[in-house]
Amino acid sequence: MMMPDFGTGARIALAPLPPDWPGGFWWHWLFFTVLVLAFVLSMVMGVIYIERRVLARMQSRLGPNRTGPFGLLQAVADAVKVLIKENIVPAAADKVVHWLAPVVAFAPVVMVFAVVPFANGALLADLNIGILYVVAVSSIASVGIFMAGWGSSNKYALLGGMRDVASIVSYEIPLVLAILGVVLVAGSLSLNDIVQAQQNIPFILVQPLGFLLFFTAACAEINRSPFDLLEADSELTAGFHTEYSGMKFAMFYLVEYAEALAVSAVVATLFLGGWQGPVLPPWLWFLGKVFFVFLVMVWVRATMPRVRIDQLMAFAWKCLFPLALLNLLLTAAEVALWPGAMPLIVIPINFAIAGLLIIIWSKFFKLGWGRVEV
Amino acid sequence: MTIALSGTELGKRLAEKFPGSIVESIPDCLLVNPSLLPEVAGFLKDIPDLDFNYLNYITSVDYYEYFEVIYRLTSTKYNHSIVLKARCYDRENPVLPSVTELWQGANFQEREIYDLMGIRFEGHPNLKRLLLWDGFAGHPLRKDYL
Amino acid sequence: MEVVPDYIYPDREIDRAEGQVINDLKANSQPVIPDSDAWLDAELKQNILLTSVDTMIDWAQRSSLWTAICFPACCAFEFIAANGPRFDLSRFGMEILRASPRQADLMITAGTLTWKMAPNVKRIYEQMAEPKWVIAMGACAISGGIFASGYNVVPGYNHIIPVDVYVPGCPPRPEGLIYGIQMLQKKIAKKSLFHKEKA
Amino acid sequence: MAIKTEPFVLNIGPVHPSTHGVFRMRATLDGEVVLDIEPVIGYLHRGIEKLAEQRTFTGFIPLTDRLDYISSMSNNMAYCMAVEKLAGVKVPERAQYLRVIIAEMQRIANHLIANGSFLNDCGAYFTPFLYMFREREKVVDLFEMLSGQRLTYNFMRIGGLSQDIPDEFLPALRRFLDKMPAFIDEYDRLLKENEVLLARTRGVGIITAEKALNCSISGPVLRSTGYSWDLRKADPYLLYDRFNFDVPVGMQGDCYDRFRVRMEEMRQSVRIIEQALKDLPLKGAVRADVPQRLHPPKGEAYAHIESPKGELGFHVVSDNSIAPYRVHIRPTSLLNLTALREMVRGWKVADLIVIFGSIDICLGEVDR
Repeated sequence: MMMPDFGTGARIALAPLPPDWPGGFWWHWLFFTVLVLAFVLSMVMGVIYIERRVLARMQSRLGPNRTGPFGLLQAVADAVKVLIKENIVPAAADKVVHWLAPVVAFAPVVMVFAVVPFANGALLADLNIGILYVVAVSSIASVGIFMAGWGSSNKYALLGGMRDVASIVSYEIPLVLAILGVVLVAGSLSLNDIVQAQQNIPFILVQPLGFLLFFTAACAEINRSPFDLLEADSELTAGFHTEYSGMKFAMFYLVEYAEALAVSAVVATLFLGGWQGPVLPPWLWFLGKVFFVFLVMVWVRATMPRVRIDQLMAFAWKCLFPLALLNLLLTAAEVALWPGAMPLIVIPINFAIAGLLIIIWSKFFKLGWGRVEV
Repeated sequence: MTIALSGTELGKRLAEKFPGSIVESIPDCLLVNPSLLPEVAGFLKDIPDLDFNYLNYITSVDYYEYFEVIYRLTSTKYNHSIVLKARCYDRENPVLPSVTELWQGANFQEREIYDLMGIRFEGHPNLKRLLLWDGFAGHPLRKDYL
Repeated sequence: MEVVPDYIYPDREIDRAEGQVINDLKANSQPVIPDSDAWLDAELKQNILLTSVDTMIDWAQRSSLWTAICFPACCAFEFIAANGPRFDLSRFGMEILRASPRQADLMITAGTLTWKMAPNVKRIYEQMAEPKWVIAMGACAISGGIFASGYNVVPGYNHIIPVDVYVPGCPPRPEGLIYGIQMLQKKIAKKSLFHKEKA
Repeated sequence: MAIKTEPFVLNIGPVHPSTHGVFRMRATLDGEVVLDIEPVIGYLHRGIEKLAEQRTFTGFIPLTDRLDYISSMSNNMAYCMAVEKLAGVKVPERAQYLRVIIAEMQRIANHLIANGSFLNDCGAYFTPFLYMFREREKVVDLFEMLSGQRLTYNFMRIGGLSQDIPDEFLPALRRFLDKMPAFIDEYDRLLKENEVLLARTRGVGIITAEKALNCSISGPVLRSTGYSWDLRKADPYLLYDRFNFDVPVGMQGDCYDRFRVRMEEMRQSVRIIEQALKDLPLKGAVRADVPQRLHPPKGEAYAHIESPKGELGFHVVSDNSIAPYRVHIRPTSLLNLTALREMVRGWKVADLIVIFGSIDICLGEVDR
């Protein structure tokens, strides 16, 4: 495996094969594509099980434990049942859009995993613009969600779709700005390089504010609680997938958790050091970090009330966006000050500045009231 | 303790103010002439030493010969209450004036009485059936229903 | 007091149309919908391949009964109690309440059904995707209960929709509901995908 | 620059996760903004007032359970008090103490559900709801000890209670009371100062005291406006004038105040029960001698109590037969909904749900 070369950027989009991997180029592709797909699907079932068990424990109940040992087969049963359920297309729906929406939503989420490194170099495509690819591809899912909301010809679904578009347009900006901080420190857009740059210090220490911004914005992008407005079940019954049943609903259900998994993986890669770690094998470190991030999401979901749509927008533009800009400015200054390696002193400095900014913003910025005169 | 004002005393005062408004005044309640009900109720609400600002409830009873509509008013300032009653003798098309202008709390209750007892309230902003649906035959709380 | 303007849309036509729907349904649903469980007694003769597919599918369906939200009245609180920390339906994988009937498998009809509500319940039932089951929970859902003589009460959900399992009680205790759910699971286990139910 | 938009009608309910039953709103929306709503009710109208005329005075008590099924005991009690007033029955003192204890326990149980489902409407995914349900189960256990039922207790009788309390009841209640304040603190810690909750509920759905009084609103919704009107103080029934307790009031009548008022009322209820337990006579009848076939003299009576949701009253008319001539129920929940239309205009759809949830209605009582 070649060592990262910061900044020279002379590599082609598809990185050369590692020597120890089997087969020719295309065989390699086929094999690992199938592997990644299988991994994503089985992991999604795993995280659904984990979420239901953990959520239930947090709500002082037990969670699924009757289906299979410890309820491990619960997700399997759910999947089989949902897949053979009747598939209803409303008469008034836009048939093509209605059919296409789950596929459009599902495909990009799986594609994100192509560039996530599971161990050193163990990734489907070591793109030198990996993180840009993640940002670009993951946003396509919301096109599918909007298609679902529009194509169902249901008012609840339409409201859900509108909310999704509004949130994705707003939260993309702080998300990318937060990523840029990491990219500046690492000096590369490739995810594998970014992980390797965290050899000594995970970036969560160097970029505490960036981590918080990225995590919040990513939660909003994938519509995890407290930003789960587009399928807010106490307001919009089931939001954009109100009219979906059977297999197509299963795909949306899958998308929801696959997105959560993808964000967990990206957070683990960008901020927690990816596969880096002592003693244990790298892939285990990676999975452990992914699950840890996912558990934090579940924890947030179990406690937080939901924000309102105008508060969601205000939060993105008035709070996250300026903070992300300041974070980027600060990081750029630090990188310019200490080209090469940063001294450890930046860690306390960054933490102090992050805390200060958050305190300032919490004083000046309040989520508004939002009544309109009618 | 909420004091129940004596109907006889208040009736005297109201009869002076609005001649012919009080049909009968007994200690428990005031029987008001339906045509002057809004004036009497408005007086009770607005006059400072009575100040009946709270309408507890409105209900109606079917006595075969007449419908009796009962209004219980309370003043949360002086903590006293009074019961007004109005009767309509027309069984086919009973009509009473609405008090929704004075107390918005009467809105749903008058609709409910219209729905279940069939008494129309003149001046109600949105008089339609509340609990049953449009097209339901009859008014169930009348004694001759079923 | 400020005067609230009239409603923006012409609601009286909507009201009349809705009332007409209720009256029609009331006129048409006097007979009880028969229980379609006669096939349960029939001996199932399939080859081994089909029965193992059946076993798999029946297992999946009975292990993941997602409930549609249709809780008109009092029994709803016993259902929530059954979902709550003590009785904990989540053990059976039933903690997912689907607000959209399209994604639900099981309708637990908790509470009195009135004629005004009946078209909505029928519609929810029709919106649910096959296969679907109904548990009539409580005396009111079975026969109208103590309100059976009321002028606006449907004497039992089986006038409107077919019911699979009846759970008596007013309201049934959560244990009773869980027992009813287990009866339903047994019923699903007997079902065969390739055995057409004779109507 | 204003974009030209067209309002559309969204039908929320009658089957919707957060309409607490079968409430239905025809909402006219402009995008997310609520221009207007029209409450459509009657989906649970079982004709209880008509059924009362077919039953004896005692035989109507089970039906009152199904009115506000979250606080059945309060309904029982209000109806029995109205008939007692009509028939001139004097309730023994021990029964009155027990009624106070039971009514306050019922208040705790009701507010637990009200606040839990309110937080659920705010979008906290079931957690606070289930936490509060855990404690409600304990109240329900105590009631089960008394009446053998979990939801529809049918425990009160005209002239007292149906039977004396079992011996285990008082120690069990004691244990519950010892733990309850800590649990209320736990709920406070859970979400009281959560920034998202504050942003969602503070200043949302404000109603002024004048407006609330004009709309016949009562209970925690009225008190949240800062207006102290509690029938336990204003028109003391049973033995409430013997106990020390405060009436918690809100600041400005928004959703957050309603939430806080209910929380504080639970604390006050614990206080009342503790005082009542201290003074409870250990021996004595729990039921006055009331004939089986009661026929009260001709006349009418109205008795009201401060039920957990507000002023709950029964207007009973007797014609000296064994069945009531007419029973009217003053529906707290229905009257509290009167101002809903004004409260939600101009807010977003999400606020509509929150405001509606903060009023805490029970459809059994709205529709009867």
